[in-house]
Amino acid sequence: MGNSKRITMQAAAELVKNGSSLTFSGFTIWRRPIAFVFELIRQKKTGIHLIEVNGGPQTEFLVGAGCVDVWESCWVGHELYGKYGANLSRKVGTKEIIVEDYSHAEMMFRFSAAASGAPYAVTQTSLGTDIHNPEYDMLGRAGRRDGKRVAKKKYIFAEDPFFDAGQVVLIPAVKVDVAVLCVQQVGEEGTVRVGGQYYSDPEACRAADVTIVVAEEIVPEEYLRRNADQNTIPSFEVDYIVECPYGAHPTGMFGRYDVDGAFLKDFYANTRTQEGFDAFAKEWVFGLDHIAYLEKLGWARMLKLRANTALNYSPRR
Amino acid sequence: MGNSKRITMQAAAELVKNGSSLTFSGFTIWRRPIAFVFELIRQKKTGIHLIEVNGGPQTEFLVGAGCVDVWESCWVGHELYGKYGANLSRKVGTKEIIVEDYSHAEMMFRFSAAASGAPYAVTQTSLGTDIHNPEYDMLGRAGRRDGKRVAKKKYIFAEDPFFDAGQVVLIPAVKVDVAVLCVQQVGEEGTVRVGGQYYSDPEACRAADVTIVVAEEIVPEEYLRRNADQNTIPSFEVDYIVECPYGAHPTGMFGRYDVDGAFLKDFYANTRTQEGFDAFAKEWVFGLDHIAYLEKLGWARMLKLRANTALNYSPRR
Amino acid sequence: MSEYASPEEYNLADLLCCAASREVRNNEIVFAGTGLPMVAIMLGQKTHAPNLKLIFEAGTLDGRPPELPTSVGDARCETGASRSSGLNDAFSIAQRGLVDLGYLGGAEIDKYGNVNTTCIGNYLEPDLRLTGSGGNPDINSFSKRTVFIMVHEKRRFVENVSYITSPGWRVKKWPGGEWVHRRELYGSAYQGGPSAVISTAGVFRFDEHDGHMYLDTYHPGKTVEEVKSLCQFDLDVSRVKGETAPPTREELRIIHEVLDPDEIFIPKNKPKA
Amino acid sequence: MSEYASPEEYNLADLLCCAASREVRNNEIVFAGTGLPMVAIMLGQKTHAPNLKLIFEAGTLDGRPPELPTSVGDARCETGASRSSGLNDAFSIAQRGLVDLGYLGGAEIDKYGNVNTTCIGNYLEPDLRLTGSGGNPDINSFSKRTVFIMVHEKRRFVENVSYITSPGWRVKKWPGGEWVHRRELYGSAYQGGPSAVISTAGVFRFDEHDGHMYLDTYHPGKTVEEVKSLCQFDLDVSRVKGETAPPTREELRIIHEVLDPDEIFIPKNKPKA
Repeated sequence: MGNSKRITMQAAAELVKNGSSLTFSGFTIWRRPIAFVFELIRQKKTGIHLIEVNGGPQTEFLVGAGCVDVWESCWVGHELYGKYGANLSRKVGTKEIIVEDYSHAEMMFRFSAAASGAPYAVTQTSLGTDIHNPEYDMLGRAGRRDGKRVAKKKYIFAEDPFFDAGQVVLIPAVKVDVAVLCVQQVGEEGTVRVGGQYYSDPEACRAADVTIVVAEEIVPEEYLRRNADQNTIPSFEVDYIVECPYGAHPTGMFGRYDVDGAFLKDFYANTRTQEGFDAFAKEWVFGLDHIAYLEKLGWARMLKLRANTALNYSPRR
Repeated sequence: MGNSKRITMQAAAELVKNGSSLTFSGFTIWRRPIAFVFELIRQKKTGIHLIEVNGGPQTEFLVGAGCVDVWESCWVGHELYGKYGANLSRKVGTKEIIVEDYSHAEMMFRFSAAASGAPYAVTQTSLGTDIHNPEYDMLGRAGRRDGKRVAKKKYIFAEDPFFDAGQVVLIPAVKVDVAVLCVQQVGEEGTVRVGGQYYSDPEACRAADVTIVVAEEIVPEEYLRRNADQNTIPSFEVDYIVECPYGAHPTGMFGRYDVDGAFLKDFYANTRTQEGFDAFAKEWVFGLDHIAYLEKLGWARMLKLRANTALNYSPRR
Repeated sequence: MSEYASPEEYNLADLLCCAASREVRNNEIVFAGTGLPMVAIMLGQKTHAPNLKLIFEAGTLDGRPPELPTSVGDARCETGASRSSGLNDAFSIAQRGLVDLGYLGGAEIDKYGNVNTTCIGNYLEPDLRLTGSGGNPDINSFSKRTVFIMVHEKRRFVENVSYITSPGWRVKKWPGGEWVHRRELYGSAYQGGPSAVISTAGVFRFDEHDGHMYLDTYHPGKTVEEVKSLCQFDLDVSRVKGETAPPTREELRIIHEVLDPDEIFIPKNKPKA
Repeated sequence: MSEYASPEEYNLADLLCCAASREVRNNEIVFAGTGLPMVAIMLGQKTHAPNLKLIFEAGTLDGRPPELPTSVGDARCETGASRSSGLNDAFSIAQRGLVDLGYLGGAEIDKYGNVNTTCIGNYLEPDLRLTGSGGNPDINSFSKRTVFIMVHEKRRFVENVSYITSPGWRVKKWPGGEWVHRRELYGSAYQGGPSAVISTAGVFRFDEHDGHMYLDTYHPGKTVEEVKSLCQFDLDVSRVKGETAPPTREELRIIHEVLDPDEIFIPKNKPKA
């Protein structure tokens, strides 16, 4: 049933236009579509409006490469392999990028609202913090609040009219053009089965107008449909699928491979300057396709990251 | 780890006080905690404020027995085995019960808001219908809107201030004292694994202040924790657990037994009058415990309902 | 397409089911209520729309039940589904605007397609309390097109329904209650509205501009005048196309041999006495 | 409890970890950030609080990782968990008021317990952009008690943080920005607030009434005056109880042999040169 949604990585990256708003699957240094991000960089995208529940290496690659215009999120770094996002930090300093800060739960609830078709969400998180400081509405300051893809206001304060619960803050749903998910399995018709924590993937998928799934493997739909209650995202929410084993490297993939900490440490060290980033990108992104990238990483390195089937991770001892 | 949360059905029903607000697992004629409801009836509860995403036989039993004061929901019936809720319908006519109508999605979103700790939800469903007719705010008419357990208003109209999406309606989160779930498996520490569609169970559970889980079987926690991504509700959201095989009969249980349509038809037919209901309750509820109820149903009947393991239902042919 | 059946080979339920099934287009996402709507969609799936994606509000998404479910919460719904989840997902998908077609029923309908499933008579002193809304208004609010399947009696096709459970093309803007076009009220959530009513008398459609119902086709054996007389409101019959196409023999075979052999929703045609 | 270790047997990270682990009580629901907070909670779980329930914001609920996760998104978090899901669940659970204790870190803190992890200097022209909030404000907003683990330097314990990322006992009421007690702002969502700061110099607590931080215990080798001099604000030392209890040998064994044998977050103590 249904036509295959398979496309190539190159064709998938071409679906992201300059100026598009974009989001990703995963959490900090786990299940990020890095191979896809590398292809975006090779295609020299510009003006990307990146809207992420949280950031990570994928953010730092895109920001370092100059693809990103606006970053709306709450956190970027490489966990213990790099304590903050050095590319982003540098470009905030030079004002080459607009950063709009929300809290983590606010970002999550903004995606949940969008995934549910609601124009905004109601929350009581982060009251009293500078996240709500009206002076710090950076998209507003930049004149970008058109009320179409960017909400007219960053937030609105209200009082709960039903139970006198106190102050609430209204936060606008995100408007995302393209979501790119990196997962273990996708069926030919688009059914996604995520292994382990699904983070904010289901909401990211449905919030976006177009969803591309990059999977370790494309499997027969019939296999996934034998256990519908183990699937994460329904077929019709996925527009395109790409098979790309190790497509999340250097980030990790539950049940498949661990985070490549050494790679991230090296990347982070190189992002302290633009020259460092450029050299790193020249070595690892430009002039390589995904197979060449894997060849360069080599078997020993990748086998060491391989998850043990019984444990779902690569044991340290 | 952890003390067992096991209690008896009788002790579980005693947790529901007269005047409590109450909700259930399941959907129309599936996975309703009927054995628990029978025990509530035997304990002659009164003044129950029933808040349900949707109703079903459990509603009709409680309403028929005079336990329910207020019913907030959107639908009651027995699907094809009884076209509407005859007890409720009769008691609406005689004004023995207050019915507050929301739409199905509104009820769901009210539970989602409560489960997320938000005071209200924002939606655009059912605009222009009489569900939003201010004259039909029945709890308001009854002077029950205290702003504590019952919201000060049934709904509030607003305009979307972020994207000019048009009219929105704000609907208050539900406030539920006790949720009673009827599921296939629960662990000793409270972890719930629902088989098949989970309906609105996770939200019902977390919305309530106290959750009681009635399960076909109590299984070792360790068994459920081998596959955390197949579990539905985390341990700490469940306060008490009761083992009660066939506890959902005559409603169905995915993977275990089908709906007992003949039983429901018979029940529905008897609910056309109060005398009919009373006679039915005398025969099937009062003076029986759960084992006596199963004996009365008999093996032939129950084996016919038994779900085929490969199919998760009892095939008709 | 196989040849049309002759009148003695089918009954009204067959005709309704077939007419309803023809409303779905291939590749559409369809949100169905319990009963005849379920059979109609599954018939579409087995004839001209094999790639339709079926959503049931209890939480099964893109399911392919091999045996007819008795309701949307049925264990049978899950077989072959892409994902099984719950109501929050189903209604969120609808509000997100992903649904092409909703299939529903109703007890009363007015000329704008407002449908009542809540009560007969004054809501505050009802003559009869019915089931209540269920997901009828929600599916209808967000689908690009909605099809209603109804029993046609004059008391059901009324000037004003007792209670607007599910929104038609012209609805009430609260808190004031003034009548407005649905488009004005729903803003950017506007997707469409009722596109057809398949009754036991005929097939009705709507002028999306003024929101009025009109007769599209009358069922075999009925006349335009007869259908008109079965409506309390003044039915527009100016655009009538003719008779409703009857079931084909292949459709009847699928209904009675494949989908509903046990006559759960659709009785087999009994030869007239 | 096994005997206390002597100063040469542990380092500051050990001390922080042990002091932090003692903040948790048995049976509590604990929401932890990545790093030292994780090790501290797991140490509590293996000593006096075996029934604590651990939540990680990436979506694992009541997990029992046998090998230390490097972050909350790690595959290791899921082992033995009651449920694995996602961020919406984790933050909804927090906002629902189910969390007893949150464990967090920070770059700067003021006397009210307001914490900054966003930037150093003027937000509009920052000297240094940091990671951003992550879940710090969210976990802190809704936990009954919050424990912060911090490096103690005078530039970090400041009169006013550069940016209030995470709310302390007195916060700013927007849009005006006037300082109010947290209780006034959070209304019925108010659950509590920062209950302890475990720094590399001492353990600090808060007067919930006026919201001021005070010194509870100073770490072995420090003096009250030394700790006071490490704060830009005027630290209340009137309630100091004495020295922080050092790690026990059993706690050190658990940290270095069971929880973090690979020194991912806590280096082993090197004999002083």
